[in-house]
Amino acid sequence: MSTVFQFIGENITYIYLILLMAFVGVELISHVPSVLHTPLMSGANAIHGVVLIGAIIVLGNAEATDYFSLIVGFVGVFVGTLNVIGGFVVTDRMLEMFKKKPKK
Amino acid sequence: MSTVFQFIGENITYIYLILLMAFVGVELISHVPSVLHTPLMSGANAIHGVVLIGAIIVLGNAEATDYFSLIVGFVGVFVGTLNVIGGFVVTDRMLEMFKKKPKK
Amino acid sequence: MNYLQEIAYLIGSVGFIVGIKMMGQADSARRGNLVAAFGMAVAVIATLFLDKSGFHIIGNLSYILIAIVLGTIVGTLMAKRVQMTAMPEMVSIFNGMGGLAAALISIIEWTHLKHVGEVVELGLYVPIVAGLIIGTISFTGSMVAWGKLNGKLGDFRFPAQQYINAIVLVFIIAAAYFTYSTGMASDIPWFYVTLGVSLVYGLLFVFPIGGADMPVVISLLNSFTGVAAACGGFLYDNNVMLMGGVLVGSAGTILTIVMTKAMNRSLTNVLIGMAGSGGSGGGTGASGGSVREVQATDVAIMCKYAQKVIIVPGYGLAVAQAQHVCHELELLLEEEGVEVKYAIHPVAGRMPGHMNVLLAESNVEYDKLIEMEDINPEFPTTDVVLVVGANDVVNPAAKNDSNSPIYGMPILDVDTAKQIVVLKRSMKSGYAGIENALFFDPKCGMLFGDAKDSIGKLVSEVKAL
Amino acid sequence: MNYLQEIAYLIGSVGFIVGIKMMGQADSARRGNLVAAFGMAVAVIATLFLDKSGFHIIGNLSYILIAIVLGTIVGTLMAKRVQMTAMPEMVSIFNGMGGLAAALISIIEWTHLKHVGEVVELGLYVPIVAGLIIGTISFTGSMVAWGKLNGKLGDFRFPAQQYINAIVLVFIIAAAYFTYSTGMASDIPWFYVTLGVSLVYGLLFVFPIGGADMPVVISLLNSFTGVAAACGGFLYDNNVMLMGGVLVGSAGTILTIVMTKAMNRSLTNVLIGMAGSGGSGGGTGASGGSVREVQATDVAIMCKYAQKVIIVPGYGLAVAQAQHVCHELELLLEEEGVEVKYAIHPVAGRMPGHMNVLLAESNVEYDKLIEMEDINPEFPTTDVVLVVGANDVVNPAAKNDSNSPIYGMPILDVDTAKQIVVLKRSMKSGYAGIENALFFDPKCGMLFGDAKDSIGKLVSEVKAL
Ligand SMILES: NC(=O)c1ccc[n+]([C@@H]2O[C@H](COP(=O)([O-])OP(=O)(O)OC[C@H]3O[C@@H](n4cnc5c(N)ncnc54)[C@H](OP(=O)(O)O)[C@@H]3O)[C@@H](O)[C@H]2O)c1
Ligand SMILES: NC(=O)c1ccc[n+]([C@@H]2O[C@H](COP(=O)([O-])OP(=O)(O)OC[C@H]3O[C@@H](n4cnc5c(N)ncnc54)[C@H](OP(=O)(O)O)[C@@H]3O)[C@@H](O)[C@H]2O)c1
Repeated sequence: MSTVFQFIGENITYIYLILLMAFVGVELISHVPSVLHTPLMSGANAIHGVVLIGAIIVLGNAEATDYFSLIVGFVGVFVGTLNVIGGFVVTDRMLEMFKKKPKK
Repeated sequence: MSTVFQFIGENITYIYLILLMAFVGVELISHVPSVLHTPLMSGANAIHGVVLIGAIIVLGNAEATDYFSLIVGFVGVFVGTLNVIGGFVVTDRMLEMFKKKPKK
Repeated sequence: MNYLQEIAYLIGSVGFIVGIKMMGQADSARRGNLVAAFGMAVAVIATLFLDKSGFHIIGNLSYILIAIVLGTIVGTLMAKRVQMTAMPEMVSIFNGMGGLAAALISIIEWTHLKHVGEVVELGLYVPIVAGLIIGTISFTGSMVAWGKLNGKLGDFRFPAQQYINAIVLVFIIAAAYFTYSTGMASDIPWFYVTLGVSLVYGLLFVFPIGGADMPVVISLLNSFTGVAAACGGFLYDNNVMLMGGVLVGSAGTILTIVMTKAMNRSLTNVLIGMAGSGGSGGGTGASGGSVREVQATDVAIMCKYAQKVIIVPGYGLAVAQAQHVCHELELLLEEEGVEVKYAIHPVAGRMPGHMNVLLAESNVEYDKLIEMEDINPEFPTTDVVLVVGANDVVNPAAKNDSNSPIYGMPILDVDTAKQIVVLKRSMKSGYAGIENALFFDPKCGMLFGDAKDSIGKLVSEVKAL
Repeated sequence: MNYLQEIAYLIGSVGFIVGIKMMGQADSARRGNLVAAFGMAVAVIATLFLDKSGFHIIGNLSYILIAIVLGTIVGTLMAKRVQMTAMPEMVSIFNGMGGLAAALISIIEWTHLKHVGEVVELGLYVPIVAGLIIGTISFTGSMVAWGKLNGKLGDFRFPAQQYINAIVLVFIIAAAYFTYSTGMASDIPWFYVTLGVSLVYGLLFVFPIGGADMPVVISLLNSFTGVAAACGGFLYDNNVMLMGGVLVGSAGTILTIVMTKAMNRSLTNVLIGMAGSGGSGGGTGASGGSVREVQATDVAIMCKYAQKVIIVPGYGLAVAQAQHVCHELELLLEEEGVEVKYAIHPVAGRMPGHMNVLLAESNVEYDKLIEMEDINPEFPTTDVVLVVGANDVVNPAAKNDSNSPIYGMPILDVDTAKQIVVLKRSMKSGYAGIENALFFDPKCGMLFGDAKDSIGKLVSEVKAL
């Protein structure tokens, strides 16, 4: 029990950040009209592409001779970019269709 | 400019916490039906009574001979408690009236 | 056993968030208040009996407990005794107390700094002085709001008030800056100058604002006090103060904006004191058409033989304290087989939810209070609408007349009903100070007199029939 | 010049929040997506050219840039080329890529740890292994979802699947624990066992779920990938990864729940694969009453001389790709002076917003797409309702029959209209696999045939009249 307390205490700021962010996420979504569910899903999908940054860090730190890390990292950055770019572009295309047409 | 950056950088966690909490506050309130505005105002009023904790800390740290701090701190704790207790009780009374009456 | 205090503060913070969230929905609101109170209790206990290194009883515990007990007794008594209609005043007082507490903390911390010497650390100074200024403004501002709400203080406007207020505000900031730059060395006690001018600013800030706008002002001062509490959180590196303060600061600000929006006003508009005349002053309306006066007997007959009656309560119902007799009428008509509902406009009365609070006090069932959007489609199938002391919220000018100050405000569409009866004392206008074309509608009859008297007559007439 | 990276990450995080918020409202949604993309760009650039101490170009920049450029080209092409109706598949692929990236990061970090020796620090190990497991499940799960959506993979159920899945999950956690407790010393490469079993679990998890429920599953896997990204944020103490990941994790979870609710299902219900038959399978309905078949000519006359026509699009419209000809019919009728609107049920079709996306593709004006709550009161004043390939969303059993699986789902009240015409190919049931009493309503005529053909006929008939 006390190790759990200690863990919580040591990471208290992380816990605040995570809790608050989770609240923000929940509140932001709860009132969204269902028409926008699919674009939102797609937009959120693009945002978790932020994992790309982790891949960049990994590839950036790989030794010049560490081929395993270089190759896997390269793939990581590539697929991460796919997620980010593809995600935002697809979302944009979906949302483009919701725009109001100018009245004739 | 760079001192501003430094200030932001040093307090980055605070800034995250404040920003996120501000978002939470805004999102929580934006969709509230207007009937509940007054009780909510009253409830929020009770919550900022958390300043009581500051008053307790001040009074708790006052030297036994430091009459100024003792007296002012005592008043601080007293009015802080007024805010907290009065706030919650008044809110409860308001909300009591919204409860659904059992059907006859 | 470390970190217990941090965990308690975390629980407190989450309690505040969850509490506010639950308070935003009618069915969980009351429990939400309890959740927030629970969070507060945990935080206070953790402050008394824990510190960063584990269990530790705080100094001067006996004094602290005495102050808390006294505060609890006085606070409970005040809160329990207050009349329903005086609730906003009560909130205003409690809000002022919170601001005062924040200011007192800053004062003590400042005097402690005196021992430190001439140079004050910026990271320490900013929260101290911000807490002082904001807390003080909230304190005196709330006191003025309280005075206005209970009628002790009138409106007080002076020429160029906005500019004077702006100058005073600049002066406060300058004094705060001098306090910092001169430290303790200066001959002038800049810190206390800052305090004094802030006290005055709180008065100047609220004085010009119309009494009827006080709910908005209280909500704004509420968020001020939240920010002051957050300053304390910075100062003591105390997460629960920080979180609670910021939450109230942001929630209060948004609430203020939402409230002004519901009244079709802007916040600046309220703050520079451009309110309506407040209360039932204003011009005596006598526009082109003619008005049809009706008698209680006729209205009683109309209601008794109607299928569906909708009551539109307004500020006049509150003034006349007619909620109980109104409920009596409702029960009586229901016994006769008439369907009776209340149409609740979001800003009817003088505070948000005013009508709900009032009618709930007289035991009207919650299900019978129908919000504007839901009741508007029902008016066409309604036989009689009784408009009891309401005026602006049924004024068709909001729809038809783009020059009207209330143009664009959503209203209750009573003019689609088959018959309308308006209960008020005269042809005087309401809060917005404008005429109401509804009263000249051929379908509309006026039953003049105090709302309580008029409804009382209706009750006896219906009984007599 | 310190702290620039932290500030950039802060901007990135705020961009994500504001972006998601704006995406929640129709009029700002597209700009919201750009705001989020801007936040991402700032964060990526800050990672490439800054570090905690200031300007600093990251190692292997050329490789990184090549990978990014390649990813950008491929991603853009895929996203631009995909058909509107295949969008959910696309989202599924991209989601899988994110999961894969998270898993790859964990794999590399683990191999780096090898040099450290036998004992792994818990604070390092937990995010690595959690990122591995969650990322992997999200990867293979998304691939299965993609296969199901484009019809390459069918449903695949096996006995006691829930229990087997639960056992596999327990095994993953055990393997992860062994990885930790035995460190690098064990003969069995537990880490890679964890990886392998997680890959399998992703398959098992999604295989049994009905194809029509894939949107829900993708949304859930989406939130998984968010959590995996957050693990990376922990690992590198990187705020923008943490914030972005947690945001998507929580927003995605709620979105999933909201989506299932709109379909009147529970999440567990979806996950254990109790979906309807998916597609237009199901029983052939032939309940008591008799069905009235109508011809295109009759319907064309009805429509042409109507004052108001409401079109109710459903899954069949999407299957038949009848959106363009439908828009043509709409324009034609409008020219004749008929008022035409579309009634959009929230879960018509097979993904949320399916009908909006489809009709917008064929340039129907956004103002003409009316949501359920707003259009329901309009049906009583409507002369003709054309139900095009919709079934469950107009099934009165949702209101009348408490034994029906869709009981309680809000539906479009088409039966209050004066005339109803249903365009579908047969009497077969829809997604929920149940009969529809509406078809036996005397006011309702059936126009059998593929929706595209039928509407095409209507267009030529109206023109010919
Ligand atoms: N709810 C809020 O939060 C809030 C806050 C601030 C301002 N406001 C504003 O207040 C207004 C509220 O509209 P409302 O329709 O409720 O009220 P109103 O427009 O202010 O009209 C109230 C009417 O009640 C009548 N009245 C006063 N005392 C009465 C008595 N004893 N018996 C019978 N009638 C009496 C007055 O006419 P007689 O003098 O002829 O009797 C007056 O015309 C709106 O303009 C709103 O924007 C609302
Ligand atoms: N929107 C979502 O997010 C989502 C996700 C998963 C599940 N669902 C579920 O999907 C259902 C949606 O309801 P719905 O009314 O849109 O669809 P539905 O109830 O599935 O009915 C679709 C109807 O379209 C007809 N159809 C199929 N192909 C056609 C064609 N080429 N031309 C003409 N008609 C054709 C079918 O009848 P015939 O075979 O006789 O032609 C079928 O009865 C709901 O039960 C909902 O819960 C929705």
